[in-house]
Parts: sequence; structure tokens; C-alpha cells
Amino acid sequence: MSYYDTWSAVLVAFIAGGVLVFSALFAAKLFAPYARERGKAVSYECGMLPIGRNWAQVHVRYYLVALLFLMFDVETVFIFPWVVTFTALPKFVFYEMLVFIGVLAAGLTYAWRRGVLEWR
Amino acid sequence: MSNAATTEEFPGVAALIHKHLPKAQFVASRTSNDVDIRTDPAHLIELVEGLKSRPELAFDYLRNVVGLDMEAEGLEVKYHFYSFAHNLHVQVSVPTPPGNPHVPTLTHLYAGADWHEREAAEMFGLVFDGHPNPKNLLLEEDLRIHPLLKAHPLQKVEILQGIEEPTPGFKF
Amino acid sequence: MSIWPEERVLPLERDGLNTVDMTINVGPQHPATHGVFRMVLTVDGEVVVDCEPYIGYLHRGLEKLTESADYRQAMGWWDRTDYLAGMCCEMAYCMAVEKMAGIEVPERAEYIRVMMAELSRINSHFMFLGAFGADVGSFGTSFIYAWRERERIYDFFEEVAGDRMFPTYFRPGGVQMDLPANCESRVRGLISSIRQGIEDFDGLLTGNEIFVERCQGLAPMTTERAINWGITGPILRATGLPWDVRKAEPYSVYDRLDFEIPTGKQGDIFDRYFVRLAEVYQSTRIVEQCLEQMPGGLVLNPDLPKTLRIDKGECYIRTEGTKGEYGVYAMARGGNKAYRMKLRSPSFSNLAALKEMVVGSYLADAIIILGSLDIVLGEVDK
Amino acid sequence: MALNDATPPQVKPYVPDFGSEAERLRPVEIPEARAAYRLVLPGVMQVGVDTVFAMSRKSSLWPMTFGLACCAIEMIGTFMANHDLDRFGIVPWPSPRQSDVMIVSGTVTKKMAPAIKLLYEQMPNPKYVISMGACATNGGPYTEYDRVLQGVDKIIPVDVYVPGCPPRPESLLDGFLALQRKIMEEKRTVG
Repeated sequence: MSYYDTWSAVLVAFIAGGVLVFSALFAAKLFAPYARERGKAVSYECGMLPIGRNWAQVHVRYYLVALLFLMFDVETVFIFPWVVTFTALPKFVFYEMLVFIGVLAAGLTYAWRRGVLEWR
Repeated sequence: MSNAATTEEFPGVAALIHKHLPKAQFVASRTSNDVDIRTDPAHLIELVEGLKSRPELAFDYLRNVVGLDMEAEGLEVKYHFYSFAHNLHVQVSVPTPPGNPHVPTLTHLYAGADWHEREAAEMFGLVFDGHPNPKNLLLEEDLRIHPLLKAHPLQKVEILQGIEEPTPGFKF
Repeated sequence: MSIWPEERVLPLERDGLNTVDMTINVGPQHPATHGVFRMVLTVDGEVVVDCEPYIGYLHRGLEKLTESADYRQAMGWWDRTDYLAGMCCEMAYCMAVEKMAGIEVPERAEYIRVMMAELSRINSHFMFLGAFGADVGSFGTSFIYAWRERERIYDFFEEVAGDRMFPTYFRPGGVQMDLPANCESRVRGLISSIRQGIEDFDGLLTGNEIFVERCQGLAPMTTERAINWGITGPILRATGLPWDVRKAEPYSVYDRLDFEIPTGKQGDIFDRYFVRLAEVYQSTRIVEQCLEQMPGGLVLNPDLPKTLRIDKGECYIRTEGTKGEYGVYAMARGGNKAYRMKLRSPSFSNLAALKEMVVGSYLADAIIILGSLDIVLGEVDK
Repeated sequence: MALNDATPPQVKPYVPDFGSEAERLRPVEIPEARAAYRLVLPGVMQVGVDTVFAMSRKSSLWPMTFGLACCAIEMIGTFMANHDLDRFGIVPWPSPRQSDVMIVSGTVTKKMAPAIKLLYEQMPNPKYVISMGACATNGGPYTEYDRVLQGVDKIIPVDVYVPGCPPRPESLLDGFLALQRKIMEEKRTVG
């Protein structure tokens, strides 16, 4: 039973993560000299009083660009392991991934032609 | 402003201006380094439009707007114009009677006059009729004081901050 | 048979979704405003729709205080107006007092004044190059390059007149004391290091693809519009008009010195930057000529009265400050205090045109446009 | 368009009103800053914790770049290569939210006073103020003009006064060293 078969390593990592995060938060609460000043909660606007509303509807194109970014970010997550190992794998794996990239490229050209990427 | 338009002595630029704007009423004189023409608020707009539009004069650059508090003779505004085409410089002084410091605005002729006039207005209490946005520029919005008037006092310097009374025999 | 649908994502104009314009306050405490300047930008998405500049956060009453002090005492306030180039302001103030009082300035003092004013101009332009590089994107690097030269120039000022930024080295009637003995070699070394500094900045910014891409063609200004706004200095010269007070209305000994006036083509941000960079080189040429032509003799007018009293006088002195036409209107009505001294500050007029330049550009470009004006709040708010 | 009008209920946060001049120039109230470990840890162990925190605070003072006037140019000069402040762990930081020191470098006018107070309040504790130059200390050459505040300590508490107009970079450096000594001395009282 080699060490890596058991799941204890995962447990240790999990606990260490938890301890680290909560001790950091707790230490801040414990050691930081906090003073409840009245102006501290005011939102920082270069020294001036906040003007206008902070809740503003923004044009939809920013949402679409964010969507595109997310999509291609996830795509790179999938491509990365493939790129590293596809030389050792059989031939059809290479063409399979090309199909995947092709589908996403089609999506990109559609968005491009629809004018989502034009920033003006 | 006695319209003694017949004063012959027009030094330097004033002669050129008189030749091209015969109807403009002004009295020319000379300061340390350039020519000064005095007119009154009523004739200012007509004179300045003439200065700017006449191709021979072409005073297209409003250099400076100076507010002045002449105490007894009321407030005064001095404009400095410069012509890029002919490299000419002239100073136009506009004295206002002590009672009403009203001067017509030049913002429709020179875009640069906007801030200069707002500053002169808030510093001296001058009123530029027709100014698009006569708010305070350098002082706070709700402040109605005119600091550059001769009557406005300076602030007393607090020499000993925090120490109530100086040691006896210690005099500043 | 087009498979693409006809309508596209509508770019900017209202399209049913009433998007609200957000107001962003680029306020007094902001790294990009070079001091305490505040502008409230109304932004639709990323495009600036409206800009409302607010100044006056550094209004320290220069003109009121000048009326309460002797002619020689008031110089302390005047070189703190354009605090990047102290001696250019001192020169303008001293010339105003001399013109009113009719004081003669010896030849050697004139040359020393021109040399020190040009070195202050170089000093101020390097601060612009440093700050502008930071605005465009190289946060620390351009500042480090700029301060390498500025510290050397400050060291030279300290050797000559005792203080780094505000040496109050000029007097109405000449200069306080003569140059040190080794001044010739010191200035030559300074000039060569400044020229090396220009090459460094040339390589750092002018050759930089991102810098050129961002600044080229941004907010072009036509000459007529600039003249109408009263804009002077490098911004006016960037629009293509070779107008410089040192050439148009020469004062002091500028008519004996030969130097070109660099101009730009369309008055956009890159031209403004490049005109200032070229001006630094021209200033080094002026300093060299001053060194060669400098005669011997006195540096201060010997028969100056104990307390300077001017009974009647009025003048408007205009000099070529670092940001544009730095004018001093002075009036005296007796006594040893000036009756009225008004500063015609170049940054004040240049800044008035900010709204026209900024509306329509992106938010990030609005910061660069403000940086290209090279404003100094000490002279804007007086 | 009912869909678009559904803005979330606006919770009214506290916003100081700077209406009148007196309100603008009122000094900042400084509430007592309490740290929890003072209550939890017994007296003896607090000394160790205090020393560790004081030494770490003094060696990473992040100043908020707050250039008002001419002193700001000398302050930048102090940050740059010739009089390097980075070797003391002093990193210029534009926003008050992550800074420990506020360097008031330049003339404090009455129009700027409310902004300075708000920025001071928005800085997290423990915070220090260096009043750089004669203008911030007592109005400097501009004291007599009535729109100038005679010293920044009229509105916020100041820890170190740096003399000079403008102070040389070396004297600002000395100001920082004095602040570091002050942090070490006051380590028992800060939390």
C-alpha cells in the first residue's frame, strides 16, 4: 500500500488549508487595533463625498465580452493537459481535440461578426 | 469718459486701432512697456469685436484679464490682447463706477475668458453680465467673500499655538 | 443567402436599455492629477460624456500676500507658483519690478539669469517626462530616469545659490552673487548628462510601441481653437504654430541667442510630448551659448536704494515659462509695497480647455490628456 | 420598463455633511482603538506581541502619496533613487485603504481640509501623520492669508513635524526615522 494510494494526504492538505485561512482571519480580528471611526465606512472617492449612485446599469457589450473571456478561459483549461501529453497518446486524440478547437473557433467568428468585440 | 475723440496723440498701436476703428471711443496712453486704451463698459463689446474682426488688427488672443480695486474710483478690469498675425499687443482698461461693477462678458468672443472672468468676479466682486456659469472658481461654492479687495483683512498669525500664555517677559 | 443575421449589437446610441451614466470623481488625492486638482467625469460605459473640472484646492492667496510685503520679500511667494521651475518665475517677477522701477541690470547678470532659467525649464520638462511616463503606464521607471537628471540639476543649483528648489537667487537689479569658479566645467558636465538623459527618454518612451499607439492622434487640437482658448506654450506649438515669447517678443538677452522652436503637426498628445522633449535639447544649446558669450563684470546693480520705493508704474511682463506664457502684470502707486501684482498663469488657461479635449475619449485617455497639459497647481490656483 | 426600475433598496450609509464652514474645519474625533489580545493575553505575554508588531509596523510603513504643493516634489525626490525610501520598507501607496502613514506635504487650504479629514478617517488603524514642510506645520509663508489653514494639526493629530520649505529629502528621511523611533516607544499603548 504505497503512500499515494491512501487518501490521508488529501485530508492533511484540506486541514492545513482550513487552518491557514481561519488563523489568518482570526489573527487579524485578534491583533488588529480597530477603531470605529465614523468616516471609515464612507466609500473612498479620492477624498470627496461619494456622488451619484454606485449601482449603475452598464451597456450589455461588457457582459458579452466577459462571457467570451470565460468561454475561452475554460477552453485553455481543457487544451492545456492535451498539449502536454498528446504526443504520447494515439493519433485520433489529436484530431479529436482539433474538433473541439474548431467548434470554439466557429463560436468566436460568430461573435466577431456580430460586432461584440467592437469596443466603441 | 469724455469722448474727446480728437486727442491727436495716439501712441503706437493706438494709432493703428484708431485708423481702422474710427468710431470706437477710447483714450490712449502709454504704460511702462505697452499701449493702454481706456474705454467704458458700454463701448467695450463694440471695441473688442472690432479688434478681433478687423483683418489688419486681428487681436485673436485674449492674454489676460486683470481685476483691480482702485478704492476711491471703484473697480477696474484690464484686458491684454495680442495679435498673432501682426505681433501687436494692446491693453484695454475698463474702469467701472464705484456703485455698479458691471462689465459685459467676452466669453462669446474668446473661450479662454470664461475662467479668467470667473476668477476676477469672485476675487473683486465684479459682475460679468451674460457669463454662462458665474459660480466661484477658486473659493468654495457657498462663500461670498472677495479676498483681493483692499478692505479685506489678512489673517492674524497664531504665533504660540497650544501654549496659553507665554513665559512672563517674553514678547514677540 | 446570408447566414448571418442582419442586426448587430448596437454600439453606442440608446438601444432600449436605459443605461445610466456613472459619475467618477478623479478627485484631489489622485496619482494622475499631479497635485490637488479634481475633475468629475460622467462616464457612459468607458466613454467620457462630460467633465467638470474643480480647482482652488491650493488657492494660497499669492496676489493678496504680494500686496502686503516689500518688493524684495514677495519673491518668496512668486517662485513657489511654478514650483517645478522656480527660477523662471523669479526672472519674470524681477523683470516686472525692474521695468516699473527703471533699474538697469548688468550684462553678466542677464546671461546668468537666462542660463539658470533654461536649466529650470529643463528641470520642469524632465518632471513632465517622468510624470507623463507614469500616466501612460510605466509607473516607476520614467520617474527614476527623470530624477537622475533632476538631482544633478538640483545639485548645481545648490552649489550656485544654496537651495535646491527655490534658491531665490535673482534680485531686482541682477543676481545675488557670482557663479562659483568651476562653474564652466560643472555646466558642461551637466549638459552632457542631460543630453544622455534625453536619449534615454527617447529610447524609453518615443521608441515604445504601446506609448506611440496610445498617444498618436488622441485629442488633436487645431491652432485656431487653441488660440481662442488662450492656450500657449508646448501645447500651442504642438498644433504647428512656431510661437514662443522668447522669439516673438524677446526679453533679456534672448535676441542674441539662436535656438529653434520645435513644433508638432496635429497637436495631439504625442506631439505635445515630443515638442517638450525637443525643447529640452534646445535649452541645452541655449545654456551652452550663455556660457560662451558670458562677459565679466558686476552681477548686481551697485546703486540700488536701501528700500525700493516705486511711486508710479504699471507694466505687463510676459516671459516664456515652462508651461506657456508666464505673465506678470504689476502696478505700483507709491510706497515700498506693490499695489497690485497679477500672475497670468499658463496652466490656468491650458486647463480651461480640458473639458473640450476630454469629452468623447475613453476614461484611460482622459488621464493621459490631463497629463499632457503638464499643469502645476501652484500656478493654477495662485 | 418596470424591469429596469427595480433598483435595489438604497441603504443610506453614513456620509459626513460638509455643509457649513465650522463643520468642515472641526477636528477629527479619535475613538479609542482597542485590540482584542489586550483582553485575552495576560500582561506578561503582551510585551512580546507588542514588540513583534511594533518592529514589523515600523519596518513596513506605507505612506499614502498625498502631494499638495511644492513639498510633494521633494517627497517624490525622497522616494526616487538618490534618497531611496524603499530600503526602509517605505512603499508609496496611492490609496488610503492600505496605507499607514499620511504625509501632508504642502499648504493645507480650508477648501482642502474636509478632504484631508475624510482621507485620514478612511485609513485603517494604526495610522500616523507626518506634517511635511512649514506649510503643513503652521501655514508656512502663507499663514496670513485667511483661506489657508494654519497647520494641519488643527484638523488631524500629527505625529512628526518635518521642518523646511521645502524640507530637503534628507530631513524627510529623518522624519521617517523619528516616526520609527516613536512607534517603538509607543508600542505598549497602540493596541
